[in-house]
Amino acid sequence: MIRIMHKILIKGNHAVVEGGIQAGCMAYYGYPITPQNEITAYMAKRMGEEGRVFIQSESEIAAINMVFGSSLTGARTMTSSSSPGISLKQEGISYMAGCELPGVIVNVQRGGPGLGNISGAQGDYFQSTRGGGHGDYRTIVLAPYSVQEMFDFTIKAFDLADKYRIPVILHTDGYLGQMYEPVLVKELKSDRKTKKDWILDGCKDRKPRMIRSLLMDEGELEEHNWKLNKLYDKIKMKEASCQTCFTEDAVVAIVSYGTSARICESAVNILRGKGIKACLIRPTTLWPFPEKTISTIAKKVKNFLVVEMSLGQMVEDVKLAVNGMSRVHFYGSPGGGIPETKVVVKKVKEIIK
Amino acid sequence: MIRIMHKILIKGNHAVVEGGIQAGCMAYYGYPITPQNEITAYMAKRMGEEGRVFIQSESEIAAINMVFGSSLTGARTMTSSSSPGISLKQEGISYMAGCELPGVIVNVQRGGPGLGNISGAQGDYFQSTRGGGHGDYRTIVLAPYSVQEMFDFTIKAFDLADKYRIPVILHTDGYLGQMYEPVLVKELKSDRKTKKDWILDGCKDRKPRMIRSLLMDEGELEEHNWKLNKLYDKIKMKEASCQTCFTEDAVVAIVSYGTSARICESAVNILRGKGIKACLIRPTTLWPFPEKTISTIAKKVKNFLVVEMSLGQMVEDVKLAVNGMSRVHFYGSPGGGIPETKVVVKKVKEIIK
Amino acid sequence: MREEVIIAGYGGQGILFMGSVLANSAMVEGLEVTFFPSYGAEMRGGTANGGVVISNKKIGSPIVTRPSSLIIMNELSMKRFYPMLKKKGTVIVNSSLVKEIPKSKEVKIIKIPATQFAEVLGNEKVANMIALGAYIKETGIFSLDSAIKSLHSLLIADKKVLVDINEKALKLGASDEY
Amino acid sequence: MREEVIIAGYGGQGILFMGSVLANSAMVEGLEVTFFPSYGAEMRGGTANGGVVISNKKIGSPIVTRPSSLIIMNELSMKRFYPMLKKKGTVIVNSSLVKEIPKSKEVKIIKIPATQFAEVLGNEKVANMIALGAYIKETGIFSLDSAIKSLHSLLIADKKVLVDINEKALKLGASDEY
Amino acid sequence: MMDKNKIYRPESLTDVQNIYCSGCGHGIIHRLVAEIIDELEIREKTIAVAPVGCAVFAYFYWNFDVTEAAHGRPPAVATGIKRILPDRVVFTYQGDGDLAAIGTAEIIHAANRGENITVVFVNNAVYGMTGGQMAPTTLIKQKTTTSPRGRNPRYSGFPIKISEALAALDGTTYIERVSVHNVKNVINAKRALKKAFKIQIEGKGFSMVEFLAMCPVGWAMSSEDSVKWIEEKMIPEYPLGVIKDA
Amino acid sequence: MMDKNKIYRPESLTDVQNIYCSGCGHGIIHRLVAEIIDELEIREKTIAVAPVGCAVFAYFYWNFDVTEAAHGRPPAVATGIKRILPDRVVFTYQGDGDLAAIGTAEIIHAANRGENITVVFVNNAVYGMTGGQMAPTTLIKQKTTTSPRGRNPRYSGFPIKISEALAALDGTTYIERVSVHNVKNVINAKRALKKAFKIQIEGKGFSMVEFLAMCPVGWAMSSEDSVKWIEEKMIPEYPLGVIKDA
Amino acid sequence: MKTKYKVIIDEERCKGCVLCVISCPRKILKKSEKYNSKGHHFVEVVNEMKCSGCNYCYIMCPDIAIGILKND
Amino acid sequence: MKTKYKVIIDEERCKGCVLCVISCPRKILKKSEKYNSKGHHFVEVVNEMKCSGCNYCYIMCPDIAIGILKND
Ligand SMILES: Cc1ncc(C[n+]2csc(CCOP(=O)(O)OP(=O)(O)O)c2C)c(N)n1
Ligand SMILES: Cc1ncc(C[n+]2csc(CCOP(=O)(O)OP(=O)(O)O)c2C)c(N)n1
Ligand code: SF4
Ligand code: SF4
Ligand code: SF4
Ligand code: SF4
Ligand code: SF4
Ligand code: SF4
Ligand SMILES: [Mg+2]
Ligand SMILES: [Mg+2]
Repeated sequence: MIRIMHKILIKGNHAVVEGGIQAGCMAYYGYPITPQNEITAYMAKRMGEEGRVFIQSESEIAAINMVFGSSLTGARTMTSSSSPGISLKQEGISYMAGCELPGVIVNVQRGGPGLGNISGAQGDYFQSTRGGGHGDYRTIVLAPYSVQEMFDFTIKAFDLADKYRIPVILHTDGYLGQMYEPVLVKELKSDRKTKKDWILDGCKDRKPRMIRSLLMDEGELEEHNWKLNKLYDKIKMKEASCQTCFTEDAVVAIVSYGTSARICESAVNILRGKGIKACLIRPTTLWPFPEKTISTIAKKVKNFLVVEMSLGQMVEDVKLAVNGMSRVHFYGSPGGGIPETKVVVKKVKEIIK
Repeated sequence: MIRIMHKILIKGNHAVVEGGIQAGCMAYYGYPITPQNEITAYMAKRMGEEGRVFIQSESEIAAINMVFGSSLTGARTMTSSSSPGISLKQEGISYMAGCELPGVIVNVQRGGPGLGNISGAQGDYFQSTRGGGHGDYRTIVLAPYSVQEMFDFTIKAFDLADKYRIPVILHTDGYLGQMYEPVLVKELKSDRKTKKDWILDGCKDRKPRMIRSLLMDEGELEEHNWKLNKLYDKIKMKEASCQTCFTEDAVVAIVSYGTSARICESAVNILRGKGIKACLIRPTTLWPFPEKTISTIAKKVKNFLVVEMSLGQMVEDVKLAVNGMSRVHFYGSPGGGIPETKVVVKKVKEIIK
Repeated sequence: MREEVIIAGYGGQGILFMGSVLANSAMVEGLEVTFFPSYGAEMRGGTANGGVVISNKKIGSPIVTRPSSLIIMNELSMKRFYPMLKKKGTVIVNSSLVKEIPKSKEVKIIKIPATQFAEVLGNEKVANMIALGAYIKETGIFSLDSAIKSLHSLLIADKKVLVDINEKALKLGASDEY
Repeated sequence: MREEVIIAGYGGQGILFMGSVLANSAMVEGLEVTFFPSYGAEMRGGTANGGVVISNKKIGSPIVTRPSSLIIMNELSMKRFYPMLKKKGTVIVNSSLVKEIPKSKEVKIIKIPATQFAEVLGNEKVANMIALGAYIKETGIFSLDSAIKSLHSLLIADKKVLVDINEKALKLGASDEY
Repeated sequence: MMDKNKIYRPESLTDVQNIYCSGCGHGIIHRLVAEIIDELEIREKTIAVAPVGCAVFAYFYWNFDVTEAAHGRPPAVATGIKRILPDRVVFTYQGDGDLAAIGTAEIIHAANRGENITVVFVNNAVYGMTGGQMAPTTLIKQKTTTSPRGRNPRYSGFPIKISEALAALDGTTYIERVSVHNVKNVINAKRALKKAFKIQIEGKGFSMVEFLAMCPVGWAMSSEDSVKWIEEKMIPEYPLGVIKDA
Repeated sequence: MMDKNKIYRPESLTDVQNIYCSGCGHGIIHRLVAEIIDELEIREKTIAVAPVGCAVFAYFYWNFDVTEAAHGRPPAVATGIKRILPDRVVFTYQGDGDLAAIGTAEIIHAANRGENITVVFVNNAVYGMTGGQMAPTTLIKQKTTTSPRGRNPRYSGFPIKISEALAALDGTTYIERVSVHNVKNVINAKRALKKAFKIQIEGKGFSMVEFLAMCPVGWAMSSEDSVKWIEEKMIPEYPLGVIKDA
Repeated sequence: MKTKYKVIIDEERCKGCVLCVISCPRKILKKSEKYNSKGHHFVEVVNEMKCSGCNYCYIMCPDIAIGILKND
Repeated sequence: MKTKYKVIIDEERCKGCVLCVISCPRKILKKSEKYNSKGHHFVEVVNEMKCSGCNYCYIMCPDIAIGILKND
């Protein structure tokens, strides 16, 4: 499977591209926007080198609909953008979900709302996990917290997308996109082509197919919704994942993901150094949310601190998982600010006082 | 204030238009989509008669940005669409929220995801209440359940939008939009013009102003986010509202809004007829969500049944409000189906068994 | 008291107008009423229908799934909606166009050659009001007067000229003259 | 062990390249490292800077707010970043361009006329490597060898021709020849 | 002319009856597409992109692979398909609302990129599916539900000539405007569309045929009057013929 | 020529120094706009719509009311303003990415509606703000970060002539292409833009001036070379002059 | 006597749009008084003898509800 | 001797783009060896005497960093 491995220092945005290349991404469509421009630019170079498809589309809307087109031929396909551009893709994502089309959408989040700023942020959690588009649908949402995971999770995103025929969002941010870190790049031998018996490629030797989301017959759409719901339940069962540390004896659990989880990791180490029994729960899938893990921990740990680079979004999922068993506190830094390690430490101390 | 009142039989979509006219809506921008076409068509007629602005825009995106433009001059402005079209407006709504621009956005929901169907549905609850657009922002979300409320809440939407400088979503659906019911139309005397000292209309006799959402200075956006958060907290305090009946002695609380609340109202009456102590909680604002009312009731009522025309979205808000104090059950009919009274009755019976 | 009617026919037979008059008349009499017409692509197929709920209590769902009455203007609609009818329900049927009329002791079937009558009145299009007249007579749910009032308030501007013939049609349908 | 460096100067002074070499060298030595450069509109103003964190433990935040070292290539950057420096920190300063150099007993200030030296080497642009050389010598956080290795792996394709002069500059900065 | 005692249906059409209104131009154009695909023997390598508009159900009628794009986005979807499968025949079928309003950017940029696809553009001067609203191609003074007093250019702009605008782009190879309001024009329309498909098959780039088509229901007219209206009102505004043949 | 011992600044400019790169065309065009607004004495009734692009900060530099539209949407925002305040002077300021890529539909339809606004269109053949990506107006073979081997029309299409396309629409009144790469052209550019504003003031409809402008950083060139590049490469592709004067 | 061409009409598919009627050069088609199950007055042939087999009716029909068969 | 025109240069605002330099018909402007606080080599006047007051430098300057004053 793995051909070569080598360690290089690259930007998170570049790691996403390399991950895509290794995963067998055959087409990339994107429109420039800071802080993810390196993805588009580096894709232009790499896809050209690999003889695959690259288009700088006229807009984010065109990009997601090109993804729709390539995906329905069975090709692994990706688009990337940052917050405002992701908002524009919502209709398209809803269509892909409705048509059960796989595809990878990378959101290198920046500060919002509106034009906001170009710093890293986590204000699009609701949009990613609840579906910013219309209708009852879900997308798998992966949350890397290092450049290595930017690479690894991109590959995972393609695999999950194909496995479940679902759009997958790589939910990251400007800090992770812009940061350089050492990455172990695995060159994968397999071209990771999944057999797909639903694609459109001309009806030679088979009946014509259609791919559509308009279901006007009596009860047809409702049935489709329930079918999707079953798929979503399956994914919830199988794919929810998170990383935990120090949970065994903890009295406070910090829940955080992505960039903010790095700060919390440092904070937990400091707290442990001071003899304070804190633990970290870091969801790596935001949808499905690792609610079981959290609710299990909530049976013992009576205080939770959720740390996000937002006004508080994931905190709702934590509360839903905790379901009143423990108290849930919040520390947020919206607008592109990064939480401070010492504030996290202070908050934990306050909580256990 | 009120000039004349008369009762007429009109469609929900027409009631929205009349509400807008009475509220002093000076500009309407929209793009056709079923099941809200009567709004656009009737607006073309009514705004023309009143000498106000009507444009059938080239797209939903253009429409929301035209709303942005008129709103920043201080004019009361509206757009309407249905689910896929509302997805396309998400970027624009985020910009309006970021710039603190008032405006009314009507979503006459249909089945989704994707093109879905043109029946009424409630699958856009997350999108409306969590912000389908990027960044930390909120919009007020009103949920009428009759044609009369389509009229009344449209007026209320304009008033709230101006009061808080916030976009307000009238969250309705194809059933309410297409249905005819008697409506008491109040012709309002006041032109409901709010004094606005922040608008752009040329810098005569004052300093030039700017309206923008790009806040690049160190900490500037974060500060703006906290300022917005304060506004949101104030709205949460003051504007959360819901209608309840039979709560005093209830053993089961049904929570439902809009069209599905009508079914639940019937169901509660049937249940009471059978001596079963059910009550109805009908949020009329979905954001802010009437969580206090619900959590108060949850102290006494140990079973909740949430009924939605979706796979379950508001149910999360109910769970957050109930916070583990009671059990929360769900009955949903996604994809344009309408819940059945008898099923609601049956579910309640099962629950209390 | 609760009455649920489905009215159905081709596009072009004035089904929606019939629904409006029906619902308006109920409103005029101070009853609660909802009228939910079919719309959009469903109409592209050439059919039109709608459900009217009339009650003296607040009305929940506007969707009629078990109608107490039907007003059926063409063959296809008979096939589609007859099976939904409640026991002891009433069907007003445009016998000019509907040939296959089921026989049943459980429901009351009123045949009226509405299209033919309308042609006699000089305008095929008022078959709808003739059928509505018959419905009013049959169910007595509201007075003919209220229906006529509704006609007057719904036919405005350039449609005023149509009031007379529609009124005649309503009265004809409600009369004993057939 | 944890080192946090801010490197800063004009756009065009090769600040980002300096950061890459620095971070790469740490990686080569098996240390944990992050490098977070400024980007986007911030650079439109003509400044460039970045923060490098080097540690033998996992690194949390890549954002440097209390640097242990500074490499300052121009006047403005001195004003902006000097106040952030930790007590007992180190500043490598390009004394060719930075005139106002604060005096303090609490920090160690290494002046090196990097731009002038670079001009002597024949290319103003390698001032960055001279400063980096000085930094390596001063902190000894990794070997000059690792930096040279990094140079070789980062300057590829059409940039290969630049390896020599950059290497010279690094060595010059790290030498005792000034 | 057919040999069985049945009306001849092209192989590229299913047996499903279309739901278009009586006298609608879409039915004719669907058949022309099918006939051409049969004649070019490309049915098994064709992928069509249906629009959102009255023709959204095209996949029920065509007997080859068909997908459905979001409103206005068929050119982007077709681009995504064609880039991956350059040897397949890919075409979009779009109404005037779809192509010339919400989808303006997508058609212009697919054309400007010279995507090697074919566009079947049905201009019926109105939004048919949503019930007869003004389209960008609606004629001056034409009454629609959203231009109740007739389109007034002062507030609503002018009938847009998108084919001419696309012809101005370097990326386009072949653009022609035809009509389906009478036999002569239907025959000519077929010739034009066949040429457009051939251009794609030969790898020559972006081709588009604009069809003026009847929408009796959207225009609130009889079929007879619709045919006349095309002849007397639409053609003078939208002259027929080759607009570009590069 | 000024009378104080200070360099003359138009009243319509604030004292804030712009952050544009050395030799950037935006600075010149900003000043021209300000001079014209001063001369026409409309500062107190002007409302500008800034784009997303390098000129996003225009509101810091202009001394009148300015808002900021989402990327590509200034024409829609300007429409919303002008329809409510028809007696104010409303203009958009847009880059080529903003106007000719993501905002294609908005500019075409504002133009087609004949909105009585003025558009200041800055064509620098590149996305400046985001770091030098290919724009729809990028020249063939021009290297950018997203066309690393030079724009290849086969995959990326052709330099788009959006002014010509807009001129083809009945709704447009006046469209001219100018340049700011030397004195003669700057003087001419000012004349053109002043005319465009006058057309709006006289209520004559949609006016637009396309400025060819230097982006030394996006082009990775010195100022001197940028000026030459406009003369030698851009103008042959984008001929200067009045494109429409109806 | 056998007609030269047989005009086949699919009465259930015909929507009575009369595009064939107005296109027939021999004027031998007309809208029927009868209607089909969908309420459309379908077309009928008035004088099949006169049919020239020109196929114009087929060419104009949006519903493939009319076709010509050569009798031989 | 007093020059006829005074060339005012705002050294802090000047970005050294030399658009004025290449536009000056008298060739009396040049880029300085010095740079300002932002690192730009601003322009300086070589021979103010020769200035014709044509204002070309001002017209080309994107930063209003150069201007001409008539000495009288
Ligand atoms: C985003 C979005 N906006 C609007 C609609 C509603 N809609 C469906 S079809 C249509 C227009 C159809 O007009 P046209 O493209 O001219 O096709 P026609 O029906 O006339 O053939 C519209 C606006 C939609 N489905 N999605
Ligand atoms: C929806 C959205 N997409 C993308 C961006 C990122 N973006 C900012 S400016 C810009 C392009 C600027 O290019 P241009 O319009 O040519 O202006 P210039 O900077 O060259 O003057 C882009 C793509 C954004 N802010 N919003
Ligand atoms: S509405 Fe018009 S375009 Fe649509 S099916 Fe009917 S006639 Fe055809
Ligand atoms: S990037 Fe180009 S357009 Fe932007 S400020 Fe710099 S030179 Fe000007
Ligand atoms: S084949 Fe020709 S002559 Fe015969 S019925 Fe058809 S159109 Fe008329
Ligand atoms: S053209 Fe076809 S559908 Fe129309 S009337 Fe003739 S046979 Fe019937
Ligand atoms: S005014 Fe003319 S001559 Fe004098 S410095 Fe400026 S450009 Fe040169
Ligand atoms: S044009 Fe202006 S900024 Fe450029 S060098 Fe001359 S004075 Fe300086
Ligand atoms: Mg159309
Ligand atoms: Mg540009």
